[in-house]
Amino acid sequence: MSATQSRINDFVLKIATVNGTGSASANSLVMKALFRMGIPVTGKNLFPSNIQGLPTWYEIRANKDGYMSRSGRVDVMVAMNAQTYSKDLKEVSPGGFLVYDSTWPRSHMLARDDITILGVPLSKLCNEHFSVARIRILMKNIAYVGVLAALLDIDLDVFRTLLEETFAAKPKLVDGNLDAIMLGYNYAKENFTCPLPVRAEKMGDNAGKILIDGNAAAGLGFVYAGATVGAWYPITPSTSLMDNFKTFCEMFRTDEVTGEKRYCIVQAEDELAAAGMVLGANWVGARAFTPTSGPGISLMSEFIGFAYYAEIPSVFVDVQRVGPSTGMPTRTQQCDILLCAYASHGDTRHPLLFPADPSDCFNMAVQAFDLAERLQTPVFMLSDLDIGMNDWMVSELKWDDSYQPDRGKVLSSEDLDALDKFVRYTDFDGDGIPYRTLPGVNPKGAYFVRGSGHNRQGGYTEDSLEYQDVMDRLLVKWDTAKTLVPTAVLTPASKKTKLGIIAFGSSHGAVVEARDHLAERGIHADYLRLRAFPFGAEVEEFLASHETIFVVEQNRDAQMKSLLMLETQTNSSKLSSILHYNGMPLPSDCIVAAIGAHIESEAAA
Amino acid sequence: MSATQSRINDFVLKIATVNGTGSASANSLVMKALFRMGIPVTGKNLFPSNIQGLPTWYEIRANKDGYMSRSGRVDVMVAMNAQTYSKDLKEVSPGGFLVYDSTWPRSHMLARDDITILGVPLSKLCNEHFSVARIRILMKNIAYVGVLAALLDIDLDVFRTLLEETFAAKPKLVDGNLDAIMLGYNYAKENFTCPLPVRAEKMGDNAGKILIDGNAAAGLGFVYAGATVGAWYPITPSTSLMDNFKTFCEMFRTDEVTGEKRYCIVQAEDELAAAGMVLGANWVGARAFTPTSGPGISLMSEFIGFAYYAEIPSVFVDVQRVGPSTGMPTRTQQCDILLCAYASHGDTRHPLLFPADPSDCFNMAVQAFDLAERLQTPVFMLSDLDIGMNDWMVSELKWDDSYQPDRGKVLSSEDLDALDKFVRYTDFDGDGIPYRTLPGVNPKGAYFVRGSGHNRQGGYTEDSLEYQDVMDRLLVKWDTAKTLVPTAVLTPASKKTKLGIIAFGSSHGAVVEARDHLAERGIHADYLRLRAFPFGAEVEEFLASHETIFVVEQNRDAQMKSLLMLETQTNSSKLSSILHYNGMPLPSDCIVAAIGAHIESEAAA
Amino acid sequence: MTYIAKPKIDLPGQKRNALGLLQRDYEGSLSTLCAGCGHDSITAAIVQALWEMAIEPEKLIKLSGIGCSSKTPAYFVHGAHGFNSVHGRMPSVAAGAHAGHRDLVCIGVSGDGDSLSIGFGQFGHALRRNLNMLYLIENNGVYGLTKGQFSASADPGSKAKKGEVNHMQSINPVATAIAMGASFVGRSFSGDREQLVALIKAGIAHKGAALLDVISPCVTFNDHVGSTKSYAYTREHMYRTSETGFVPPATEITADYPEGGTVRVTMHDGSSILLKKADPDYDPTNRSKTLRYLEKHRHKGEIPTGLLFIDDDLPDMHAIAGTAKKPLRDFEYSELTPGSAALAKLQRSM
Amino acid sequence: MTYIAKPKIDLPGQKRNALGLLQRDYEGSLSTLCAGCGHDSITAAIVQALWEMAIEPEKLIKLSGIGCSSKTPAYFVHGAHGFNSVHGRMPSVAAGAHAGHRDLVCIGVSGDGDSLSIGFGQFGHALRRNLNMLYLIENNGVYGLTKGQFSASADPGSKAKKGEVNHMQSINPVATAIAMGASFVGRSFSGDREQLVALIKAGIAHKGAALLDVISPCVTFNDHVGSTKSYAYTREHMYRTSETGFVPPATEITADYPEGGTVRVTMHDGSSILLKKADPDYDPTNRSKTLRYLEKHRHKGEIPTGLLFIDDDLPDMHAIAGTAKKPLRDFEYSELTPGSAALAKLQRSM
Ligand SMILES: Cc1ncc(C[n+]2csc(CCOP(=O)(O)OP(=O)(O)O)c2C)c(N)n1
Ligand SMILES: Cc1ncc(C[n+]2csc(CCOP(=O)(O)OP(=O)(O)O)c2C)c(N)n1
Ligand code: SF4
Ligand code: SF4
Ligand SMILES: [Mg+2]
Ligand SMILES: [Mg+2]
Repeated sequence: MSATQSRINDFVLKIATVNGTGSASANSLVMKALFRMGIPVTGKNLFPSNIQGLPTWYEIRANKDGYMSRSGRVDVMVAMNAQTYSKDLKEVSPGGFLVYDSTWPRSHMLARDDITILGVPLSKLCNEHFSVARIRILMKNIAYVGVLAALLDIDLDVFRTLLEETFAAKPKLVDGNLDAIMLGYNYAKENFTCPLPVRAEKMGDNAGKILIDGNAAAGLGFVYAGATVGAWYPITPSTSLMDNFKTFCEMFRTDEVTGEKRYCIVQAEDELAAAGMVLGANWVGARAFTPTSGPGISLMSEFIGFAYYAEIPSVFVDVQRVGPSTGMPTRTQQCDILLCAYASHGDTRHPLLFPADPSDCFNMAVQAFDLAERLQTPVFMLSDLDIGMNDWMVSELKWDDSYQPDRGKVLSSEDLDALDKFVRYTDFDGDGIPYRTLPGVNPKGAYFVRGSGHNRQGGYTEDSLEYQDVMDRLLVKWDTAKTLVPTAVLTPASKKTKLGIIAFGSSHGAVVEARDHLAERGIHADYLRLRAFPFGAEVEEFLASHETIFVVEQNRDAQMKSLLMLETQTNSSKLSSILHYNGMPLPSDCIVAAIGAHIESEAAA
Repeated sequence: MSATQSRINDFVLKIATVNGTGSASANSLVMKALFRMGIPVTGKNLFPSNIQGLPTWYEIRANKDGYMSRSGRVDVMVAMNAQTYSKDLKEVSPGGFLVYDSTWPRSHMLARDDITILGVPLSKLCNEHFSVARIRILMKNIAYVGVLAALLDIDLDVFRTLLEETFAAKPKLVDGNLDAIMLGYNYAKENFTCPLPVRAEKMGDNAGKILIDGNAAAGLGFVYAGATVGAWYPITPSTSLMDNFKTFCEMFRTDEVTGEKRYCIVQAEDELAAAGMVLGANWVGARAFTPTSGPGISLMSEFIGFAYYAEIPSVFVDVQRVGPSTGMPTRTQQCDILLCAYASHGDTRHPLLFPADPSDCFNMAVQAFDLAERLQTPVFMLSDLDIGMNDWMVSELKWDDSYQPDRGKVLSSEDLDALDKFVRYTDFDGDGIPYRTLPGVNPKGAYFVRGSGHNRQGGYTEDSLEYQDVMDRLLVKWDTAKTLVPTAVLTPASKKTKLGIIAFGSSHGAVVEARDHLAERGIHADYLRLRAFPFGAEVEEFLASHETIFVVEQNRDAQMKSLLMLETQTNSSKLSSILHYNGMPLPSDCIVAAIGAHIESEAAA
Repeated sequence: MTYIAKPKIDLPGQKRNALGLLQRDYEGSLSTLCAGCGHDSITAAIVQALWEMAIEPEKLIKLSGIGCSSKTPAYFVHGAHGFNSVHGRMPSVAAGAHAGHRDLVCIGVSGDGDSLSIGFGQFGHALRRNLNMLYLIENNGVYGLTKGQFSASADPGSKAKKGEVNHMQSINPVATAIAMGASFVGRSFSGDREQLVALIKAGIAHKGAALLDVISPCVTFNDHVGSTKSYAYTREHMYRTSETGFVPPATEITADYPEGGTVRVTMHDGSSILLKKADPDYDPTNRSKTLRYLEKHRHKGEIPTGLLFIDDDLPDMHAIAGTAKKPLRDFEYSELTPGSAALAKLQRSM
Repeated sequence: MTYIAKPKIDLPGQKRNALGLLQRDYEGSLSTLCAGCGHDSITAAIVQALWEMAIEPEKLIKLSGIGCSSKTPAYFVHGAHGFNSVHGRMPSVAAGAHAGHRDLVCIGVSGDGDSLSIGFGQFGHALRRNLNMLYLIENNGVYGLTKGQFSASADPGSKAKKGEVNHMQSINPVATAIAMGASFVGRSFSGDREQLVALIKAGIAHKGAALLDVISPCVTFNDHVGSTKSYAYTREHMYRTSETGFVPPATEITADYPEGGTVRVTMHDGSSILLKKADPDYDPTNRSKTLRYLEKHRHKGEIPTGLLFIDDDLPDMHAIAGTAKKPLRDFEYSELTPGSAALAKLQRSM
């Protein structure tokens, strides 16, 4: 078998189980233990669109250098699922290790001589030790945590602390779980040389860091944004966003005395209704949003166009999953960019925000509302399953108590009294943004919101010039949007270069790591991380100042590259796509390979 | 007043009335009369989104050279609507004429000394002559037909023939209408010098030509396409398409003996349902289509993505109206191009057909189905209100009785018996098109249609490679589509030139006329009329071989130019947009002006 | 939805309501509907009801979908904000508006096409949520604005001539609403001003979703073949037309009859419907009795009108949700943000 | 929807039906639903019913929307074409399929979320069209596939504990269908194989839309707080989870009780429902009687099961449309095209 070079605090641990067996809790126990040891970690859930009985994987990357993306390798595999055993076996990198439940001999087991296979009779151990059937299944998973503790040299005390925190309420559960851990731990100690060369080592306490997923961060962000109405229809992978918003509202928005709720969450009958509710609530002046995923955006298209044309602020979150159609609801992609940018029939265009990690989700939830109300238009936050549902380590979220929401150009009752006549759709300031009024304030502010042709006063029209007048102003507003959205973030290469990389969203981590590896190979590229659409001057700048620009994105049809071609002055021949769209979170090695190959071919040519 | 040069068989007649007064019938009486005199004519309806009491206009262009588009001038205005009188007055070109009902003095009447104003007491005449109130209103309109007959020198016998054809069943209606015509005719003869310098003159019989609107032609086309199922939800301006399909089916598809119908039209509860019905019917092997307009496409988006990914042939007709949102339902635009090209979330793309006139609508209805079944994908026919609801003069429709529908790769029961296993989504021929089976034929052909992840066999999958395998094949199929869609039509300039014009759909007529006028000014441009998306080699060819290409389209955001930028190799700096999007059918003069200005500015620079 | 601002002639001696407002202060812009359209009569009834209830114009929001009926919110209370949404989706916009501001009086106007075809799902769920609003369906059995296709509701103008079959398969908003557990369900006729005004006031007063199914004849498209005024007739007597063609001048149909009484009303197309006004002693609080009552009269070919069912005890949307009494949109940001300290504390557990 | 092909063990002496087919010939791929899910029991009943009726597999089409319930068409009759459409839109696809080929036996499987929330409009209009199909709702009161949010139908598992209020505002597919004039409405329970098979056969035999509301407990998300097997309990006893977490192994709930009898069935969450089987002399052909019957038992907190309403005289979609007897998709092109001569003739009038 091939020698394993030691990998301390630099390994990928993958655990293959069957969903519905409670493995998730065991997995995040390991995840958190590594985190507590001060090691930078990320965890990716690869779960099926199903509730019980299908394969599910959890991939933990521990990396002392803080690389957050998938790396493309597997150092330790825990193969608990007979169904996928052979597939899982193949995936282990040469020199790696595989742990499996050896209670039953594996007829179809395949050997591999370049890795080490470690059998642990987990079921047997648990069946002997626990009596209740349900407990046995649960504990089998906790038991492999013990095995990993021994193999990877994870501090047992950390597990105790974690369990005590979780089961503060029910101490006896702590002991039960610890027993299970010790079963696995002891067996491994007795039968294998522990720890493995691949292992963990305390390197601090990750102070100032937190583990969080994007949907939790976004849910929290909307609480801080002052959103009071949430309308939604459940859809993977956006569901947990509203679950989190609810949890945090219960925590922070419930009157201690009366129990009254300073929020209202409506589970709509479908996405069309959810969109209508968001428009209605924002129309009366309450900040309202809806989280959904691709199919929901398709269904909301008609209302989105209405909001654009009637100029109603509104916030839509698209936690993207693999399309088209139902696609793969539990896999990740960046595939709704074009749809969201131009959603609905007729001439329409919408600002988009691209969070790169959970802390962006938190901050952009707030920015989305400030933009929507300032611009009086629908704004989209394009997250994805990788950001939204996976476990990320990010710096602690910060909040500036001096923040006040930007409600945009809203006329008060006094403002209205001062006017001799209120007109809804006229551009007084040259920024293309008209003034609006809220219901219930002053009869002078009353007007009729409509998706049909209207003039600058707000009256119904079928007159060519009056119609065009409003449509042309909307283009002025679009130019204003370019100056208000978050600017793209430039990370220059250490050496001057004509190479550029443009990426956004969940591709960020992979790009960061890839650039370092490429730099080691002498390939230097400046990096521009897009944070919003429409593009600001800095994007034009970057495009103009580079000869070859790699656009990294997670879809088949180069949707972001398309936006760059349509909405900038750039010469498209400069743009070279790096596309990853198989549903897995983007691994850094595929970027390294693509750019490396491109450079070499250029050199060869 | 400015002198009127004589305009024989070269004038624009505009009639302003109130909708719901039955003027439409009077107007098309005039239209048909001119047609019978062998004069090329087109008629544009400018009607409100309302049933009774709002302004409506009918614009007839008679042009001996056969120019079909609006010209931007008005030679004779019949101003029957007090509400819009002053507006109508302004519109008359210098030297032109205005006819109005002088029964009541117009307090707010404005004079103009550069045109001739002719008052006819139409109401008075009719009230004296007819007793029943309803009849009076009706006949007032017929009466102005008589006035026009005198002024424009339209043969009275033609009117008699037309009325006799229409009221063959009820002869007395013929006399009633003729009486009214004579009332106006005689008054004009007695009070004005008839005919006017602007007038008609028999120039043939328009043999081989017909008057028809695009929705009628499309409805007829779908009968010839062998479509048996039509599902729809009423929406202007597509409604009359299904009305016509129904009429022609009643005519041609009803069993003489049993009265059984060889077609089934379902009025759906909404557009989502209509789309679902189209998919269901095509799935079982019946050719099914749905006509709709912008809002309908937005609502159908989810199902469109399903059809793309599950590869179900289906035909969607978008009779475009002014967007965004409800927009102006009774005005025309080409504003759903981007939406239809990439409709639905995820990576999707769809073939589009662009009819330029009713005869294209007829032929492309058939092509749409052959393409949809050959490619196993949704195909869109993008008509618009101008084509669909206005009166066009086109050459008689031809039909080749040897036509057989192309059902594409459908396996028969025998084919299936010959196979040892049927797999649904595998590319055996290298064209990216798999084989399909129909329900009810052979259990061996059974498979499960799904919008969720599937592999080349047709089985459910969440596997990265299996998913990507299918998505990549769909791109091969897209390349095949480029070779199957109708090619663009090239009209070279009389002189070699580096200037090109690209246009499509209802812009065609205006481009034809504009090119002639530009040529007179020494500006020569080759013309490529797009008939479909994706673009074939001939489009690349044209783009490559011209230095400046004007892209003429009827939307604000240059949607077709966007497709050219995204889906060809061209350098976008060559493309210059000519955009007309105020809802009126495109007039030729605006193209002349735009190109003229561009050339001069170039010269100046 | 009009080109002309409505002239407001101030008749001397017009009555003022509790707010000192005249009835004309509750009017909107001039209607552009066909002369004699039932919808205009309903608009007039809404104006009268709101005036009598002395509702502050700015405290009212008026919403609709798309259709001739959905144009009408422009024709009443110019001082109230209006929202002419998309086809069939008015209820969701109303739900959002009510979620954001629970104290505004909310009137949703819809049509039978708007609510029973494309909007059937939202119609049902608005009732299910018991959204505090008046949900008024102007029911003419056709799609007026798209020129007279039949809608999902039975055509009142031809009910008498149609067999049970068609009736059975038409969607009856009243029966459906009651079966789905709505808290307030009434039916009236556009021409019965007195009953209509009373029901509108009751519906607005009701705390929860109040469904009013108002039969409202379409003068232009009551497409009963053979009728001398029908669309078919007009069409064949006219030259081919791409617009509606000739719309005969018609006048509003009215009906005035006592409680418990029945009246046969003749429609524009010459057909007729039999209206049955609920008896004075009719008990609208018993759901099963109501269903039986509806069933009985359906068999007799009668259309019961009046307040047919009410349950005031059902909690409305906000009661179920436990939302604050103060309208959400009126909370200060300081009352909504947890602040930086709370954020820091929260993250200790992450 | 599975990774594994189902092993087909041929038990000696298995019965063959009229077509000479074994019951296993009506099975599909292996279910991937949770052990003990009511939906699997319904699948088994469908298999048995189709086998007993000796339907040719290729003459069947099976359609669904999205949800755990909507996955089940993959689990029966592998020889039939299946169509797993989008969420809530199965009825429209079925309508199109039936329009194109009227002779195929059409089974539509849906869930309470799929049909009563997002799909409520299509649900209602499929019944209104009287589409010739078996429309089966696998009703568990929750959104299973998205992890247990409450659906628009009352949660059968907690009905006994909930007040009238929630019950009133939940959408009851049976009452709604009957109020909307459906032609065949039945209700059953996933665990009552005998009654279920009988109703499925009756529904398929019925010429028109046959609605079957089948109560089908969700073992994983019957979210009754305090229950030792509830989702809430599982969650709190587990470490935080981004997938469902632990799903306790459970077994199918069954109920076997006589006509006219009632039986109290205990759900996975320990709560119970009271099923009432229609009496032998119950008359399902009288619409008003049916409504009264439902109302009466609702008051007693009983859930009536069985064939609750049927009207065989209602014309189905094709009867109303007057469509040819021969399936449209089977017509030769020559029977559909008017040809060039007709075209020329037609244009003389243009
Ligand atoms: C998405 C969409 N589909 C179709 C239409 C066309 N449309 C406008 S109004 C209408 C029907 C209106 O019928 P109803 O609600 O009964 O109103 P009425 O005109 O009869 O008062 C339709 C189908 C539309 N505006 N939007
Ligand atoms: C347009 C759309 N919205 C949301 C979803 C997510 N989704 C999948 S299944 C489901 C609910 C299923 O509930 P039900 O129909 O009762 O089926 P069950 O799982 O309970 O059997 C939802 C909301 C989706 N797939 N598509
Ligand atoms: S068409 Fe009918 S509904 Fe519409 S305005 Fe005219 S009368 Fe009223
Ligand atoms: S989650 Fe519920 S409905 Fe879904 S498979 Fe499991 S038990 Fe059945
Ligand atoms: Mg109507
Ligand atoms: Mg369910």
